[in-house]
Amino acid sequence: MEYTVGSIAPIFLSPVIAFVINAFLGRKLPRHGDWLATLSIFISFIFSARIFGDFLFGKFATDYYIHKVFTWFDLSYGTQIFKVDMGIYIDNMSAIMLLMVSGVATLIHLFSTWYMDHDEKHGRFFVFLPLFTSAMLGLVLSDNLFSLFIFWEIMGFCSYSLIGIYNKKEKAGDASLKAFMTTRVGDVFLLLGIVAIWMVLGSVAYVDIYAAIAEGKFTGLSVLGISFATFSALCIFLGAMGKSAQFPLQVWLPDAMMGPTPGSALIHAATMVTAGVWVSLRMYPLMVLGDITWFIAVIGAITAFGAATIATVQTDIKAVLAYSTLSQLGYMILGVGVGSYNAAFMHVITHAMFKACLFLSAGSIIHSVHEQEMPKLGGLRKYLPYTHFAMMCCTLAIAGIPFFSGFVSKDRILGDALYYGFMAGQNPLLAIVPILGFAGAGLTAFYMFRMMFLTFYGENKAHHDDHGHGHHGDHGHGHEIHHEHLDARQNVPLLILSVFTLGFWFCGTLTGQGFGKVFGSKTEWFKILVEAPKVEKFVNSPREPFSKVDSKPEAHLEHAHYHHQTGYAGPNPDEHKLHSAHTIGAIASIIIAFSGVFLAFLMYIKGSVKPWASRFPGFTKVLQNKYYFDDLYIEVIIKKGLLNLNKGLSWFDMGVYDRFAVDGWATVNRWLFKASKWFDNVVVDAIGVDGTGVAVNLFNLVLRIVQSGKIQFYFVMLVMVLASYIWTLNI
Amino acid sequence: MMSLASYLIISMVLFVVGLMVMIARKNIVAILLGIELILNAAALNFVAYSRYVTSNLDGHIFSLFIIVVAAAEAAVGLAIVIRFFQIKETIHVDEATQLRN
Amino acid sequence: MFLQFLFISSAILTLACTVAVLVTKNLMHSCVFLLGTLVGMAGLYATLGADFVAVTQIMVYMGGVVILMLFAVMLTGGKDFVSRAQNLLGLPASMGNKWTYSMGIFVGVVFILTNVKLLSSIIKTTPTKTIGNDFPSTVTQLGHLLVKDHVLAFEISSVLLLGALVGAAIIARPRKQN
Amino acid sequence: MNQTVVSYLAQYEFFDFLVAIFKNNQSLLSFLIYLIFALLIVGMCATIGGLGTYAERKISADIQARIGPNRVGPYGLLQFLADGVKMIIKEDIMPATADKMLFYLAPLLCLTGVFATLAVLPFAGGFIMTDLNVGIFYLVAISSLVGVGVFLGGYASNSKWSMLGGMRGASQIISYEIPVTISILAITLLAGGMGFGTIVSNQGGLPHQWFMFHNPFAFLATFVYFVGALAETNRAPFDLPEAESELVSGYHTEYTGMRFGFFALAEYIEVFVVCGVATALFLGGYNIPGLDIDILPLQAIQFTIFMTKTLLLYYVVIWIRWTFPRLRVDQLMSICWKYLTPIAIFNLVGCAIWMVAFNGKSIAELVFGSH
Repeated sequence: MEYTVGSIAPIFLSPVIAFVINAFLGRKLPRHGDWLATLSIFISFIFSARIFGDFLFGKFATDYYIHKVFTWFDLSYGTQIFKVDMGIYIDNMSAIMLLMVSGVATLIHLFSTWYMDHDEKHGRFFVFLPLFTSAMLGLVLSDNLFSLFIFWEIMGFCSYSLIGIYNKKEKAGDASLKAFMTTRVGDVFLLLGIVAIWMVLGSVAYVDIYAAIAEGKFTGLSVLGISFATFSALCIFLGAMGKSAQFPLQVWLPDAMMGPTPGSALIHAATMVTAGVWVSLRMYPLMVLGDITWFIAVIGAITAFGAATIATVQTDIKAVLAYSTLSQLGYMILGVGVGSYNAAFMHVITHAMFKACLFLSAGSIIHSVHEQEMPKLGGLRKYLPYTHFAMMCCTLAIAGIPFFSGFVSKDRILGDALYYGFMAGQNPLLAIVPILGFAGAGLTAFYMFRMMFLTFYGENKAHHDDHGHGHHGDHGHGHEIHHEHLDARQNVPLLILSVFTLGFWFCGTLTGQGFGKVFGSKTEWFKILVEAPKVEKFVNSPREPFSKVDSKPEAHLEHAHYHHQTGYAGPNPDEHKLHSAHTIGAIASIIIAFSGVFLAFLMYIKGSVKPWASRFPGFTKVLQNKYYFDDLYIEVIIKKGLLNLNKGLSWFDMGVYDRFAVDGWATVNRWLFKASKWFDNVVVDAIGVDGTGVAVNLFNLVLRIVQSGKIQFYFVMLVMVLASYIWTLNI
Repeated sequence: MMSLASYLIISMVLFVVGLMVMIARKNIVAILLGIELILNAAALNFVAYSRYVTSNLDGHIFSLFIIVVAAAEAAVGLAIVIRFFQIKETIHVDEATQLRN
Repeated sequence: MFLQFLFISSAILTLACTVAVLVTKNLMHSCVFLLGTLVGMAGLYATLGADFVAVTQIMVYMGGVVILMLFAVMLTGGKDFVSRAQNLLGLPASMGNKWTYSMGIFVGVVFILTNVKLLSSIIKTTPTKTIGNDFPSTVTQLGHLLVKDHVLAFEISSVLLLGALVGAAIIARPRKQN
Repeated sequence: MNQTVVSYLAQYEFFDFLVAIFKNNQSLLSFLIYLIFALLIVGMCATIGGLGTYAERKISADIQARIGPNRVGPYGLLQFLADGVKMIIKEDIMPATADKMLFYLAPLLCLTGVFATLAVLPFAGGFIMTDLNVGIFYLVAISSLVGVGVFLGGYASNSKWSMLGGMRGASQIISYEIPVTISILAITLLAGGMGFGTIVSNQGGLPHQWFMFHNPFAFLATFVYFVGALAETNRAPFDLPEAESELVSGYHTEYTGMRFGFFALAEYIEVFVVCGVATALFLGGYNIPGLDIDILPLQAIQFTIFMTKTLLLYYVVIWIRWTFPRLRVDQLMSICWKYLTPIAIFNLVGCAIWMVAFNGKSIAELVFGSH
């Protein structure tokens, strides 16, 4: 099978087409065209599945990649080369990511058709949803940072629109603005990094960057006193921090839950936030070269732990999920930082699955009960059995319980972190990374099960409350919680997603430790397919236009590469140490996870331990105020810093620029005006204008006779002129 | 008797009469009649030259196109006349002094 | 002999009708005389061996242009047209007066003098072929010329005709009275 | 230049005798032959036109279960002569406000237009006044003189009914000329020429060799032509210009005596001509089934075949007149412009494509193989 435009473009284009149709014709279509959006994403999914199948089942060698380009614009003139290519770059990682994004997005679309039914923003929602998905798919397909940036910004816009879709609510508008502005901070740095790389290389394609790293083109350059590689890597990572909501720029993500829940699911799980991790993974060789991995690891660890602590006190079910997303993103970034490339990417995938499922489940609850404050919920297990099942699977996964996917990926990250912090001979201060990581893992188990227990167990407070308060009647059917039935649009997507919370889909063994193989020889497909880019192979790699058949051999590595491996099989000489680190990490994380679950059980089911909110009121208040980050940004940075700066600038503008430049120029002009007025009156008007008028009048006297408007007169003149001309000829 | 000159003279008479019709009449339809005469005079010249001077049929082609153009001109011209009459209730050519309705 | 008979009769028809177009005061009669002129022209074309042009002349003018002219005369005759049927004479100014006729005659004389000056030299200098009485059919050759050498003009004239058709229909269509 | 009756006769030996009699003055001889021939055809067609009125009355009587004219001559066959005599001796009334010149001219124009078409009508091989190489084109062109005649007749009478009838007639005739001409063009494509000799000789005597059955498009064109021709001759159901119930008698309301007779004669002869053209174009013309030679004695058979087909069509025309109700004006125009013209254009394009695609073979040749 050849990969042509026709076999790759539909992945990106079919949602775009759905977007265009829905944007212009959505009102006229039945159900505002939501079926069209869903269908378009499903088409993307089918095409992605084909690519994934080719990569997974040994059609290609494991280091095969498809890179095709076309000239976007060519401004070359003579020897000045200025040619910008666009193209696609698909390797194993892209194939997996495409499948995940399109698959999860399909299910989210399907769920949205139920969730947004009869909603006033139904049509608008299904305009932006396919655009959002297509932007993410395009981002994954991009072969260079520039087109990545374009899709990155489209996603920013879409998230803005989706978060603020209920534009009548002031909070929604604020949240959308916050998300947009906060990510903008990161985007500026990302653009700076891209431009820096362009300045040096004249190209921002991944393969060119890899080749440049391999050839050492970045060495010896420096910007602002720091090495060029560090500078560009830092800039790109700051962009990723903005998009993936890492530590200082995390404030937008919890507010992003103001949008409809399926939109949040898309933002938190499959698309937007993973884009930051994606670009970090793609640029991993640059990060290594720039030697900022320790910074990445620290940022990730802080985010992972800090977000987890805040999540423990949240009462809104979606807020808990939002902070858990932050925390898990922290783990991904941490994984990138500690060199656990494979596991970090695996965590992207597994997290996308269970977080999408969690958000959809939350949506199912909210839509059924019309309540999202956890203290007012409870005992929903009887009413929403399918949602409960799905949500429980996902909670087990995110909490890191063995046999579930979250355990596999998180445990590998933590194992690598343990090795990185204690055994790799790094700076001893970096031991904080594994410590914060493990602490966060425990907190994750705790707050997730807290959410589960408060929502599904205990007695049903919402039910009783509604009998007491009549004012909830405006919900229409808000009084009675209907028993959930199996519905293709409501809970089947959840159940499908919950199937993939099992660990063996990703590691081939039950726990990820090599015991209990499930898939035979292809057990560790993920580990085999995904590895950090080997930059050396990209040197002098040919550019292939879309029209050409790939010249690279498709399967030049033997298929027997899929052999059984235990533990980490990287080229690390300290394999023994690493192995032991992983063993310790696995045991530790199992213990920590179960203890977290147990603590939650004691607090919220048995009630034998009082919730710590009452015991540490001060700390709880800090947590409830999200470590005062919002206040810091608004009170300190914006009000004290930026506002004063703006005031100063305004003073300069009014006092200096306006007074001297503008008003002074006006005075000069006034003098000029007097002079020119005299000139105008005397020279132009009297001589020029009136003189012209007199001249025209004179000519008019003559022309009026000739130009009579009587057509027969013209005939006569015509013949006369012709005759006189002919009579003057000498023939 | 049948020679190029006789055809040219007939064509000249047609042309002159057409010209005189155009000049003497104040009725737009009559002026269009004059134009038809003039066009026919030209077409006759082409065909006569085609027979007596050149040996190819390009003159025929040209007169065919003249006929085509005359037909189109008559159709559009008369449509304008009728429209003009609807507005002005007259087809006196000197009344047609405005470029807009 | 037959040919000359045809030529003389056609020429007389043409010239007589042409002059009648000029001198008659009735526009309707003018149109009918124009018809006579055009039929005579067709005869002249026939004497020149231009059979296709002759028939086209009859087809286009008799079947189309003259009837259009007659329609136009009828439609613009005035509201009370029927009661003063031939009093297009009643509109003497529009059919010309002494002043315009004298102007026309003056111009005509000037033009004829000019033309005679031209023709006298042209007829002397133009080399004419000696031609027999054979009249090969021109239809096939004209067809080939139209679709080979002159195909562009042919296509453009078809566009012109379409434009004239649409344009005439749009210009003359009745407007809503308001 | 063209095949004419003279050039046809010149291939026989007795022509030399005639030339000898006229002392080698060939022109005079030709002129005489033309004159005799023209008188023959005109006389014949005038008789046919006259008999047409008789046939019309007889057939209508038959359709309406009456007897019809039966007093003058056997079966009332000489009725038309009696009518003609009546018309000639009637007073020739001229309305006081009529435009005299045009009033005289109009019936003559009609008659001229119709009789001029007879010059190219192929009665039999060689028995055709002149086989112009633009024959059918000439016929279509010259017959539009009838439209002018109708229009001028309506105008010159200076009467409301006449005026309306004349305008209706003229607009109808020039409108229906378009589908008719385009249908004829389709047949011209099949025949490869516009002369009637070419057209007829490209068909055969048997029905599968007729152009009507040459291809489906030509089959459609036959009907388009026939409907359009009915309208062009102002026959029912398209007889709006002379609709009795609306316009008294249309453009010839004010005409009496022989001038009315001219109009009537022109109409009947035109119907005959139109049927003859349909025969020549679509129904194989004068071809004898199985034979394709035109030596002298056989032309009697050819003539018979041609007249049989034509008069059968004539019968159909009369039949239609007494069967169908009249159309409204808007229906008439919408039939022409919205149905017949597009169909005719479709036929033309279809025929052109057929000629290219099947190399000019007819359906019968394609089905039964080339013979």
